[in-house]
Amino acid sequence: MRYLPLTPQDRADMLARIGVKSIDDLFTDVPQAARLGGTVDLPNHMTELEVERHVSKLAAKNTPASSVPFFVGAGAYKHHVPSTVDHLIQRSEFLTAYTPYQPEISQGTLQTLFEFQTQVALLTGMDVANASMYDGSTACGEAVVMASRVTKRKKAVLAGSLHPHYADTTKTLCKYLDIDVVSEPARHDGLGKLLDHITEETACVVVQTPDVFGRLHDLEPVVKAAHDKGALVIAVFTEPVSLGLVKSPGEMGADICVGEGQGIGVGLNFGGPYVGLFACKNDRNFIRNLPGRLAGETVDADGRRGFVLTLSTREQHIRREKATSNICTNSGLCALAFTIHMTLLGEKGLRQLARLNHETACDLADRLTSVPGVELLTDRFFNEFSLKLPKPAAGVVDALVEKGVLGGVPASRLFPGALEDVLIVAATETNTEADLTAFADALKEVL
Amino acid sequence: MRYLPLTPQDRADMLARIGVKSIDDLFTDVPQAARLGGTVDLPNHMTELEVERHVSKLAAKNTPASSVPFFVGAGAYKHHVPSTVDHLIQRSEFLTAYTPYQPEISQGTLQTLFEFQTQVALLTGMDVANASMYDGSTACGEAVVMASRVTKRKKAVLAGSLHPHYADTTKTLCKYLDIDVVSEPARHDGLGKLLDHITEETACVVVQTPDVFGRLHDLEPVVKAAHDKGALVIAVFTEPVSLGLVKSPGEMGADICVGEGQGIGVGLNFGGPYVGLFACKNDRNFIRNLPGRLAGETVDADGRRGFVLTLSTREQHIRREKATSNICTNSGLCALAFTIHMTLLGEKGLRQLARLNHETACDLADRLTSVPGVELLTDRFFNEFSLKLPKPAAGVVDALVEKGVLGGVPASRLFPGALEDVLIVAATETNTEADLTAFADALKEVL
Amino acid sequence: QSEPLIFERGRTDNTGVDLPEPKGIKTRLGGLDRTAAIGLPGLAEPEAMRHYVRLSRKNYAIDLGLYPLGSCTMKHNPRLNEKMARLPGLADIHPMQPQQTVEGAIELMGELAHWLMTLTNTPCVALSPKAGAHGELCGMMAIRAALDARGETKRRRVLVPESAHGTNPATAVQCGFTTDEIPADATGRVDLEALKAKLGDDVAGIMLTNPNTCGLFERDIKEIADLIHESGGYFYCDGANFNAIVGRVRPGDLGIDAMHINLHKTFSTPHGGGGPGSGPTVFSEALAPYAPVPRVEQTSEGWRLIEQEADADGEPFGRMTAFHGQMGMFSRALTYMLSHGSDGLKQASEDAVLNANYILARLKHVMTPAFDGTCMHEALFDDRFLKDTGVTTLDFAKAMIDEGYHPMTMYFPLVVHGAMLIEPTETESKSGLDRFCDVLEALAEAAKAGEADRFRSAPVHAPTKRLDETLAARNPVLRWTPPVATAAE
Amino acid sequence: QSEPLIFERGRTDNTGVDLPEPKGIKTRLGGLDRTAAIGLPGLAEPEAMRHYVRLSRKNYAIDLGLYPLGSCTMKHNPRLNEKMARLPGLADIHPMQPQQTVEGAIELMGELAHWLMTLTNTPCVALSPKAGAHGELCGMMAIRAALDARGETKRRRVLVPESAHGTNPATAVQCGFTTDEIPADATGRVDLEALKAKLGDDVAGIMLTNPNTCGLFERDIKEIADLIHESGGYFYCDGANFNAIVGRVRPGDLGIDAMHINLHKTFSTPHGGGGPGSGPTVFSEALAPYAPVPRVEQTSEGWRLIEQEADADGEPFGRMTAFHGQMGMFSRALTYMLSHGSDGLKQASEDAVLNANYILARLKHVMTPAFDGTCMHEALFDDRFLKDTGVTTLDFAKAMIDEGYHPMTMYFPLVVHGAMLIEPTETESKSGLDRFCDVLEALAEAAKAGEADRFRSAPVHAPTKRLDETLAARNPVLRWTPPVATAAE
Repeated sequence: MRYLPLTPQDRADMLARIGVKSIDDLFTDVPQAARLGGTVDLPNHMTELEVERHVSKLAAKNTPASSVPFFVGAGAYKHHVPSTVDHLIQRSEFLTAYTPYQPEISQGTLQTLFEFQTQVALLTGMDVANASMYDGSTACGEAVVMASRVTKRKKAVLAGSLHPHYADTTKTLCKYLDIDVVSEPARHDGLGKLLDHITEETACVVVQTPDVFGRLHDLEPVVKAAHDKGALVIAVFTEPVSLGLVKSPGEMGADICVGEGQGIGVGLNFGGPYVGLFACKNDRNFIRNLPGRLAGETVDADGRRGFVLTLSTREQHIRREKATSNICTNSGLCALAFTIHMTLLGEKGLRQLARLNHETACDLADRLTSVPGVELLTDRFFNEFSLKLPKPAAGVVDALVEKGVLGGVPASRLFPGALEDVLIVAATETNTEADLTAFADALKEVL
Repeated sequence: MRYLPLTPQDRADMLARIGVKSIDDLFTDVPQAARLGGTVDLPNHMTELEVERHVSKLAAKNTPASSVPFFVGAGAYKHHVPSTVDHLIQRSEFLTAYTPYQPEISQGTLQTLFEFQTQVALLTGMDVANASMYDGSTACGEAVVMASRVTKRKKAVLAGSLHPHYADTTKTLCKYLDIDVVSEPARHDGLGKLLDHITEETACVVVQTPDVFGRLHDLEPVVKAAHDKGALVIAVFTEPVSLGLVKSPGEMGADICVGEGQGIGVGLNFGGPYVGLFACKNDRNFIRNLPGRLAGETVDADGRRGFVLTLSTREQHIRREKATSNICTNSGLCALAFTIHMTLLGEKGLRQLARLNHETACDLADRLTSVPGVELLTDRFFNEFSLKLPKPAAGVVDALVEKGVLGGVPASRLFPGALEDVLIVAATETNTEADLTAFADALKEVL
Repeated sequence: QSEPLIFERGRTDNTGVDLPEPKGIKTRLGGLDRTAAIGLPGLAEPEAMRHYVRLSRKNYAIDLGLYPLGSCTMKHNPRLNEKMARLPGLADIHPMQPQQTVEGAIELMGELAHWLMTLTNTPCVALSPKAGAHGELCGMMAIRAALDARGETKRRRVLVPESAHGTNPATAVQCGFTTDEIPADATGRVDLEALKAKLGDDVAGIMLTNPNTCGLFERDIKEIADLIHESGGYFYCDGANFNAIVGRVRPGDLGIDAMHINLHKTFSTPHGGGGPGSGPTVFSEALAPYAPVPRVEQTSEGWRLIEQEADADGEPFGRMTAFHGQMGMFSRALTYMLSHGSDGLKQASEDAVLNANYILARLKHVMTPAFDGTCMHEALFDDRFLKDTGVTTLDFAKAMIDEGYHPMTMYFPLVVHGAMLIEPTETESKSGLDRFCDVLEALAEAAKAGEADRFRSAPVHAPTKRLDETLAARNPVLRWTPPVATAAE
Repeated sequence: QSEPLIFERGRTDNTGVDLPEPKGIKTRLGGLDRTAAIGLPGLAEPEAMRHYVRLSRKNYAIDLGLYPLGSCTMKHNPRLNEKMARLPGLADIHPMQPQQTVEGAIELMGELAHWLMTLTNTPCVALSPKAGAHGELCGMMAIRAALDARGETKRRRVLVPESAHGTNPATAVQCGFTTDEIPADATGRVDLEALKAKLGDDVAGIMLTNPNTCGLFERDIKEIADLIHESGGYFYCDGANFNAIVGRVRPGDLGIDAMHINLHKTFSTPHGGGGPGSGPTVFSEALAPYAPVPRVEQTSEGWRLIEQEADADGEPFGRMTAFHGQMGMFSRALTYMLSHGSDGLKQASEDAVLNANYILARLKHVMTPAFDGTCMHEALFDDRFLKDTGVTTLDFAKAMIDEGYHPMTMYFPLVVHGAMLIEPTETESKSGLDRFCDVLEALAEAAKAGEADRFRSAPVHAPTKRLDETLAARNPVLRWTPPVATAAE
């Protein structure tokens, strides 16, 4: 066994030192009935080469995003990640380190988390951020729980254009905490009567921008309406690159901002691992109620700057049943990838990247809407928009697959039974001129 | 430019500090006629993504060895390299370090080279080894030059089954040094009358085992004949894995042993970079005449063990025109890969790996010789053997390509105009049962 | 060797990427353009590379040495796993691609599910939980959903041993439960009589770690399971320590109803400085109907991914996250499982237990084991051996840093005073353990010899001296802010 | 923190690989079985990983900091290059595969050849040389072959400036030439009058580095080329410093006949602790016929690889190595070229020269520049500023280690006393250069202030103290040998 250093002789010597006869003597506490005679009914060990062949065969059955004209978004985005990012996150010292509970030998992780927190705060226009969550959807749920705790209110209102996975995740998390989560009906054309639902009992309003249909929202009216009733506004995004071009939630007055960081530094990975971003205003009550880890600055015994995990009295390993959340693990390595990519981009690169995404999407929208019968539903968008098709979108997407184009997400896959003729389409800097042409041509053929 | 940290403002500030007006002022020594007006006639810079696409497109036009039943050898061998090897050689500290001329901050490279030298000595059964050469063929040439210097003789005799690229490389290197290199005619059935050519003027005899046709040779008679005339024996190998199963040149009395290390730790890479192994007897005269770098043990100012490059008075940067060779660069990173793979294998793994290779080749030989008209030319071999075919081998190999099998190297590609019906076939641990079947079936079809 | 922050070195007008120039077309942002400066610094690629490489070298890591963190399971992370997870067919696919273009990925999830269910002898697994605590939540929500389905509105009390991980009570509370602590007996296990006394018709269930956080197997586990079931509750098993028994014991045979599995502990996906994790959760027949979506299901045509509650059998309690779970971790964990196989996983558990007992045997004469007898995969000591030395568990741990080792887990579990929990894992060699034990022996002797000052000032050979965590909490500085120019004040 | 050798830790019965069991069939080795023990130790994968990770940390590297080695060109190595070189279609192909299965690889070689020929304005390039010195050999062999073809049996003297790299004379000798040293003039360049005096009908040619190893452009290069050509010799240009002018000056325009290009210097393939390198060599029309095989040739159907001398135009002087050259380096270098492009390569040269001159400007008041005026891509100082301080160039260099920097090149070129040759490259930032200059300034002042002891004992912050190189050479220990058991004696 290539990963097991003990030899048979070692094992014999060690058993002798321990003073037992066989390894079975160390498992005597296991009830007799639960002791397996032989091994579990699964294949025995494989060589490296055999494993590679097995897994590669599974991988070969999938269509990688880079291998085709690719326009799938709806919460995860195909962006180019500089090769430096993957090299760095594979450094042994980052990859195989534990949670930095021993700060003296974890400054690498801690300083990068401090950089991450600052970058997230700047990107979202908020004051502070935590050291990452599992992903955007769980960050959204945790934000609602936090808002409830901060406001001591038990109602939350979700916009109808919030990603339905986010809405569902939030409802699940709130389900047994007696937080009443009301979701507006699915709508691609704005916020509808969302503001009318805000009352003196509302802990928070949750609005996504760009929303799941790609539409951008001005949060200022929402903030005004919510604050008038003492409710908080939670801004959500699933495409962090948008913040290089679009006014940030912080600038529009949001209280908490959560989102998915995948678009910067992290690959598609079939949905995970991703990295949840979580930022809020610099309010003592907010900060004491934040979920997840926080890196903070301090000094060592010689007075030199260093970083530690801090305010851990919020957390489960100290506070147990009184913790702000049960979360223990963060998404450290993805946060590192985000930080490195963001450091490579810098403000200049981020703005340029965002601009390119937007321009590509505008170009694509023009081409697709020139296909007869196709109508643009989203008049303000970043790199994703929705189309009304003359046929059910699910069938169109399948027909496009046959043409070698992965042409977006049918809204009905997210909202079962609704919006059957709506197709959600994303474009990024990775789409070439040829990709756009291929998509428009294929769409024309299949409609 | 992502790799260039200077900003326009930096450049202006720096020019000012230097006291010149423009960058052109720093290039005034260039003759006017050679100053380019604009840029060279080549494309301008590309984004990472564009470069990736361009190079990937070239790569996609080739057939990777792992993607087909693959039996090509003749000096380079397809082996499985553990994933740990590539991870480690990509460590920044190994990958981006320079030659360890400053030993205090190069112990990583120096200690691994010391380990490499010891491993090579053990593997070949010789006393000492250097810190690697460019590849096996240049190591062979340098060995002949060294033998000439050590014996003060000017004639070398090469066996007819020495890899012709090695023979040619050796002849080129000796060409202007007035070393008379005589190569026996190509032969796959043994050493012929090689020993008859050894005289009192012969500096060395060069014999490869396993040879380019896969045949194994007992070097003891060669050693006896050579030593009787005061000549040295240089043993050559191109498949280091063979030494896990076959008696080593050292055990058979060779004076110098050189070979290609590619088969352990280094991939195919279309022929390079590879790593030349160079070992010899522990003779003061030999060691003072070794080409290439040597790592040696010493102590630091506190008396603790450390390693340095040593005996550099042999080398060009000290000795200039009196150097043993003009070599400066070694194949450090490939040597590191070799060392790590060898450390993972250990004697136990190496022997098992060698055994597997041999058994696979024996199995393949039986299957192919059961194809009507096919005859085995090599009665003692390791993982490579030669077949006599009823048709010219070059055409057979092309026909096999059409069947999706890369079925070896036609001898005529190595010995133009000769041995047209001979096919050289290699099998390794990477060949599956299905590969062997596919080859035998395809061969039957194309013959 | 202090490394500045990127904010102190980078500039907003510098960048380490090249991108094509935008064409400058009119935006369609509805006037929501971001006009104000953002303040994000950029570094050219060479500078960024150096910054992060240099920072990395301030970290300890399993690739550098033994990481004896009890309960955390820091074992070797094979690089084959990393290589497989990066195959474009696995890394470069989108969760919302049409399913016909990701059949291999769904098959991989199915294969992982098959291994997990077989290793635990359970009929159902939810793959989507993002980490161990998320898996706990998944398990406890299923219990809550099952109780609700039975109309059991009173059962809200969850029994939790005092040795439990902090996530256990925190999770229970998130499911609307209260927790009730069961004390440990003198052998470090659940006090069975105390447990019996706490049973009743308001009990939702028990959360039990097994092997427990003292590194001991709960001998009475089947009896506990029976008692809980008889009293109408469910048995949640915290699978954090599954690595001690995988391949030798199937938790389903012990009567559990739900258990999460930390893929990063048992199946060696890298910890990455704190995450990402992955916490698939297995269920008994009783709880299987309540498992969340998405689910993978085996059909006659292979594995299928079910995304919507309406398409699932039973009554899923909901959705725990966007998309399908931590695919990157699934690829790594499956690679690890295939590499070890049934025989190798068993051997790994055995070696993990053997290594821990070897440490216990070697150190029991100089340190004080918390309990008598042998242990499972981790050895628990308390601080009695430091009595009157002036050296605390914390000091002792920090002194280990100066000897080149990461400290063990300290002050956990809470059931013993000044706990030191040592988990070597199966990927340590005997000679490596001997060196480690030699060091701990020498430290213990140094403490007893009155060298308290050396311990209190430790570490001195680390990238920093001891850091002031109190200051950090009292005056939280959670982000960099630009220095205020004195002239401007 | 000393790390034992694998021979001291591993065992021959341990291994870090899994392989299927051999079937045990009868061998066909003709009785040449290896029966005696080999003695190669093995380590399980976790132990091997740790051993080499720990060793790596004892190295300095460009990813850790400035590497100011003059003449060595330690610049940033983009990881994109590594990624591209590892594409299976480039890394996993065999040199003897049928050519129809490697057309993309041959095209890549062709594309590289096109870039190299265009950048140098030459009509021919040999790609196969394995490193810079091998490229020199390639160039000088072509010169020798051309002379032989002309029947020039007398031309065996090669002129080499005293500032030349050691490889130059060593190479010349390997081609059967003798060398004749040309002195430098007061400006650090070839003394033109001395050169003229050495010309004659026994001169085979000149080997000239340009920019030269003093970091200066040879102003008279065209005149030198003309003189050599007129006298019947050839002009070999050592291209080690091509990185200073690539994209701005085409050596073909200067009258060269042959020049090798270090792909690892100019086009940033990683140095890897000493290699592998790659030294493609370009030729003028005069020498092109003698270029070695293999060759890539452009045909109407694209690029073609010519392996045999018989298939090549002209009279190849032979073959320099098995197979086709350093493909892995070709992939990386082409990636680098495409990334930079024509504009970026020019900018890189300019920034390299700018950075060197900035260092010269910043340090010329505290250190002693060897020559007046500006420099090209490297700044040369001598040790006059250390006069009477008791500090040698070596001491000064070792003191830099304690400040976190790799030393500059020392005692080379030989034309100045106690030389210190600093090459920052274009991938250093201005702020990084400022920090470096601050440190050198402080060191120079410390030396002048009489702190010689500090210099002589340096380094003290490195993984080892100063190592005894004399001992190593006097009593060479070139391999590990098993300790002799005392009892056995």
